[in-house]
Amino acid sequence: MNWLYDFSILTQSIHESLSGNFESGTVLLLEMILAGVAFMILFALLGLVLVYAERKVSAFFQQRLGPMRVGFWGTAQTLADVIKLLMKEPLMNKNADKFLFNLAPYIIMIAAFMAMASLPFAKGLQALDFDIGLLYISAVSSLGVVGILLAGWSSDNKYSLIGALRSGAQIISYELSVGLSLLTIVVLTGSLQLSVIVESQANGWWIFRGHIPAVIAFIIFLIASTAETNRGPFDLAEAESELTAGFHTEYSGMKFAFFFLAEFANMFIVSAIGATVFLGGWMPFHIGGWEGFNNVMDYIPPIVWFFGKVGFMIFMMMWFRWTFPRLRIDQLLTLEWKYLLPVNLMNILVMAFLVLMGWHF
Amino acid sequence: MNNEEIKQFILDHVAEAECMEGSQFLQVTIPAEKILSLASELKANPNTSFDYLFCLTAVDRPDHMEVVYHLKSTTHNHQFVLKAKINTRENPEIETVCHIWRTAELHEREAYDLFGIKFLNHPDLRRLLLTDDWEGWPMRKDYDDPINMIAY
Amino acid sequence: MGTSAIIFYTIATIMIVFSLLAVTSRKILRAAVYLLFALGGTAAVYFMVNYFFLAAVQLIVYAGGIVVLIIFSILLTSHIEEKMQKPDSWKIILTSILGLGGTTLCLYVITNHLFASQPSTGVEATMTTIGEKLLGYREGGYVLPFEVISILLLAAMIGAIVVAKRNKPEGNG
Amino acid sequence: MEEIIHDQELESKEYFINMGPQHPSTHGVLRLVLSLDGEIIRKVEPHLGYIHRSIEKMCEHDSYQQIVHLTDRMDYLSCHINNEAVCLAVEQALELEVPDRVKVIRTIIDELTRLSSHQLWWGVMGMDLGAITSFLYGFRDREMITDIFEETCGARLTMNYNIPGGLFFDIHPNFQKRTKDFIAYFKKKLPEYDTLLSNNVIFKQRMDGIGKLSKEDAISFGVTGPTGRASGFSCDVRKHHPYMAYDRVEFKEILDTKGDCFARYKCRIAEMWESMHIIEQLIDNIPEGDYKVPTKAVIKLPKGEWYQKVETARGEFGVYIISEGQRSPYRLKFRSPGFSNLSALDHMARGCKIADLVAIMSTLDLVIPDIDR
Repeated sequence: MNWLYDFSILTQSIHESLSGNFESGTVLLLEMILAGVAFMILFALLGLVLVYAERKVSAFFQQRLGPMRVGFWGTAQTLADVIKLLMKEPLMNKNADKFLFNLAPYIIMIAAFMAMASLPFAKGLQALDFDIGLLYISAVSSLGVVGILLAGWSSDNKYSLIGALRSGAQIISYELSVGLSLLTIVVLTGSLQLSVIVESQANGWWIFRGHIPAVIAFIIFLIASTAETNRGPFDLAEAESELTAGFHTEYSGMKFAFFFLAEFANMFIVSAIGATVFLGGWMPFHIGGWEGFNNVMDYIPPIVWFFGKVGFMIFMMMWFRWTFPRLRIDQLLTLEWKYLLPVNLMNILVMAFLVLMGWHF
Repeated sequence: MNNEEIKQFILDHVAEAECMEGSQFLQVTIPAEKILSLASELKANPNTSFDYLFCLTAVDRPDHMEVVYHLKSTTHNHQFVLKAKINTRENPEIETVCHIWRTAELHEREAYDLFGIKFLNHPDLRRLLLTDDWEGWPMRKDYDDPINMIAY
Repeated sequence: MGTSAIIFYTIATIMIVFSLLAVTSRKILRAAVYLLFALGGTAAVYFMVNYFFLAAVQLIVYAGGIVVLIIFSILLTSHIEEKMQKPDSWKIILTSILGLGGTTLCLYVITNHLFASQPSTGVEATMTTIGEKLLGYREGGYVLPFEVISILLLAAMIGAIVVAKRNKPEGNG
Repeated sequence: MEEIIHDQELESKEYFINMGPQHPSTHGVLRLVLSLDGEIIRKVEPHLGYIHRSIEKMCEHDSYQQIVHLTDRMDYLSCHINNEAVCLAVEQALELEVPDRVKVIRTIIDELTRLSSHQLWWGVMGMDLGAITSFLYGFRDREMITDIFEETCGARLTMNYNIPGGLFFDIHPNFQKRTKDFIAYFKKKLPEYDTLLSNNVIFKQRMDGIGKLSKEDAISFGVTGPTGRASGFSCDVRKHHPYMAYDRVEFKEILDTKGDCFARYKCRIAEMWESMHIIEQLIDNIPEGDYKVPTKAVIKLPKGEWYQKVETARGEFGVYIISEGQRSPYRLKFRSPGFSNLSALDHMARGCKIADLVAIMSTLDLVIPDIDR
């Protein structure tokens, strides 16, 4: 069971057994395929689990039970829905731009897929460990908006178009805040490499060690990343009471499911980034001096820690969604440009000052 | 003002008004041509100031068409019923009051839609409830639609 | 041919095809999307040669920034049924001659240049070195051009705001 | 450069959007044609009649007892109050004095109806603004009232409990107890509504100063009910022309002067407290006696005309009956509150954004069958 605590043992043994049988180029290709399949499985599992979780969470917020009929406590409900969506007729407007209409969901999916590649899930379990990991993730996640814009425009529906324009303005604005709040922690770590960021938190998570600026950055990150994933209360791009369903009004069947899936995948990705940067990634929770307590914490495998933290972040985002009313577009932009961004810039300065003086823990 | 005073006020302006003490309200019937001048006077005069038109409807009488205005003053708290009598039943026309009481705009469109009363100078007189290509004025007593109407 | 060569040629083909499509497509939004793929291909090549920073910047600036801006402006101005006019034939001929000329020139230079494998300079393009170069004010630092560019961008932004504010609608807009 | 811009007609144009007939926030089949400049609304034009059922024409062939049953298909959320309007008009024409017991029961059920309507409005309003959870909270509490109705009136939505001359049957023995239970329960739950929406920063920003309607405009447009009262138009029929037991209970007419969405919202919340207050005063004092006075099987009203107004959850509902002495009215007009309230929508929404229009519509609390009739 050692591999559960250090996945490099597992990955190394796979690499060695492959290297023994094939030449290096083929090994690379096979490993890429292996990683791709693994991510696809993760993607599908995330869809299944998160859709179910969202339904249950919303149900409990609303004092009801949620899906209960299909499977034990409704656990197979998502699966049933997938089958339903698969059997639905794919519809399209007469004037829709067919090529772009079909392309848009894939662009969103691919963007989510690419971002997932560099997430550190556990010790030694990371497909791509760039030294610019954070930059890479924010670069890739900025591609998703193209899919939304295309979907809105190519549907030939005015509601979709308004939704697409809204979401374009929203995502471009809030990307700044996400980036800056992450930078605040990068000032502390001195590296953009995700594995290094995680390792640097072995003695304590940055949200605890970074004083108040880190907490402010975390709150800003939570708000901005919720906005970036187009989730309530920032779901103006969908805004079902105003724009029926916004940019994906015209989508049905599996293409609609792709949008749906990408939303959950994006939620997972931003939560994972947040967990990695602020909450120590797969690092267990330690309290200085409490040896026994720390040993118990170490006994919990890193991957459980990681998914636990991500789950916590996702739960927070669901909590937002099922509690708050939606903002209006001008309020949304005001929030970003007049409040979050100036606060964020100041916060970075304060943090830089803290680091220069060596006042952080 | 009590009913008597309202009656007097209207008779001062429209000599040919017929007044009748109904079971509830004072009912005043005037010729359709007089409606605009009387209505603006009723609204503008500080003694009457009928600023609240709470109901506007039309009635199809055997020989004439009637537009009924239920008026109330929110300051003086008096109310009465004003009826404008349009003698040309087949092709009724009357001045609009929707610049005096803005609620009249939709109510007049409804009356036009169902009774075919043309409200002159109405900003947007179109069918409201029925489709644009509907033939006839269904709330008139002589309207007949053998296909859609259920005979009793 | 090794695996990396296969990957490179695949990416190269994708880039060439989408570049051609981007200039020949008559639907303006499609052209923008083809451009996105071409730029994405460039980023992929950078990734292949381990220029991660450059690749990420390529994605952020070009794919995430410029293409999104282009698409955004198309969304605001054109309608879904619009097609661009077919250019005059002399324009097509002229541009293809120019394009082919450029390609031959590039190919000529590339094939005739002797790419001597240079010894490693010992400087690895890590984040730290890039950052220190970019913000360094001593010898070999680029802080001056960096700041000049930022002032240029600021000027452009103010200009954009001025242009946008020209017709301020009355009321609570 | 200028020429190019003019050649290509890059200047912004107004464009049109069909909101409805099928749209999540029109609450029915209302169709609004919006002229938009970007997201800003330049004009709202309602297109009605998608569920027009010509109820007024049908009434000209129906007996008065039958007409009562048509009215709760109009504003189905204040069905009991609509029924009552017709019954009151008929009773007034026949000069029928209903027993005290009927008066009190009718008043209690009126207020329960108003409560349930406002609860539904509150839930739907939250949903329109994107807070879906409030929808289920509103329905959870409304369920208790519909249960009371089901037990006493036999139906949950279109109750038909009123008949000319009284009530269909006496109240269920559990009625008093369950109503009291409900009041006790809802007094605890209503503050929850404030916690969830009223005190929320986003919600306040979405509502404050949006869709303003001045008092003069409210009167001119005939905007009544909580919507009109939020603009300062004192139009509560229960106060001005008391019917049934309203003259013997003590309650406040909720008035506000701001006339924006938040004022309308607060008015309705305050009305819920008042409704509970009214019920509390009456529920223990239901007098003994008959639950109806006998009427003839075929009611023929004398020649004449009657106008009866009542206060529904949406505003002033009027029944205008012209009788020629027949078994059915010569002409019957329903003055529905939603119809007049809708006429002010264009005035209120101009210059707002689409999201504001949704907020305005939900604070107007439109019920489409009430408008189309």
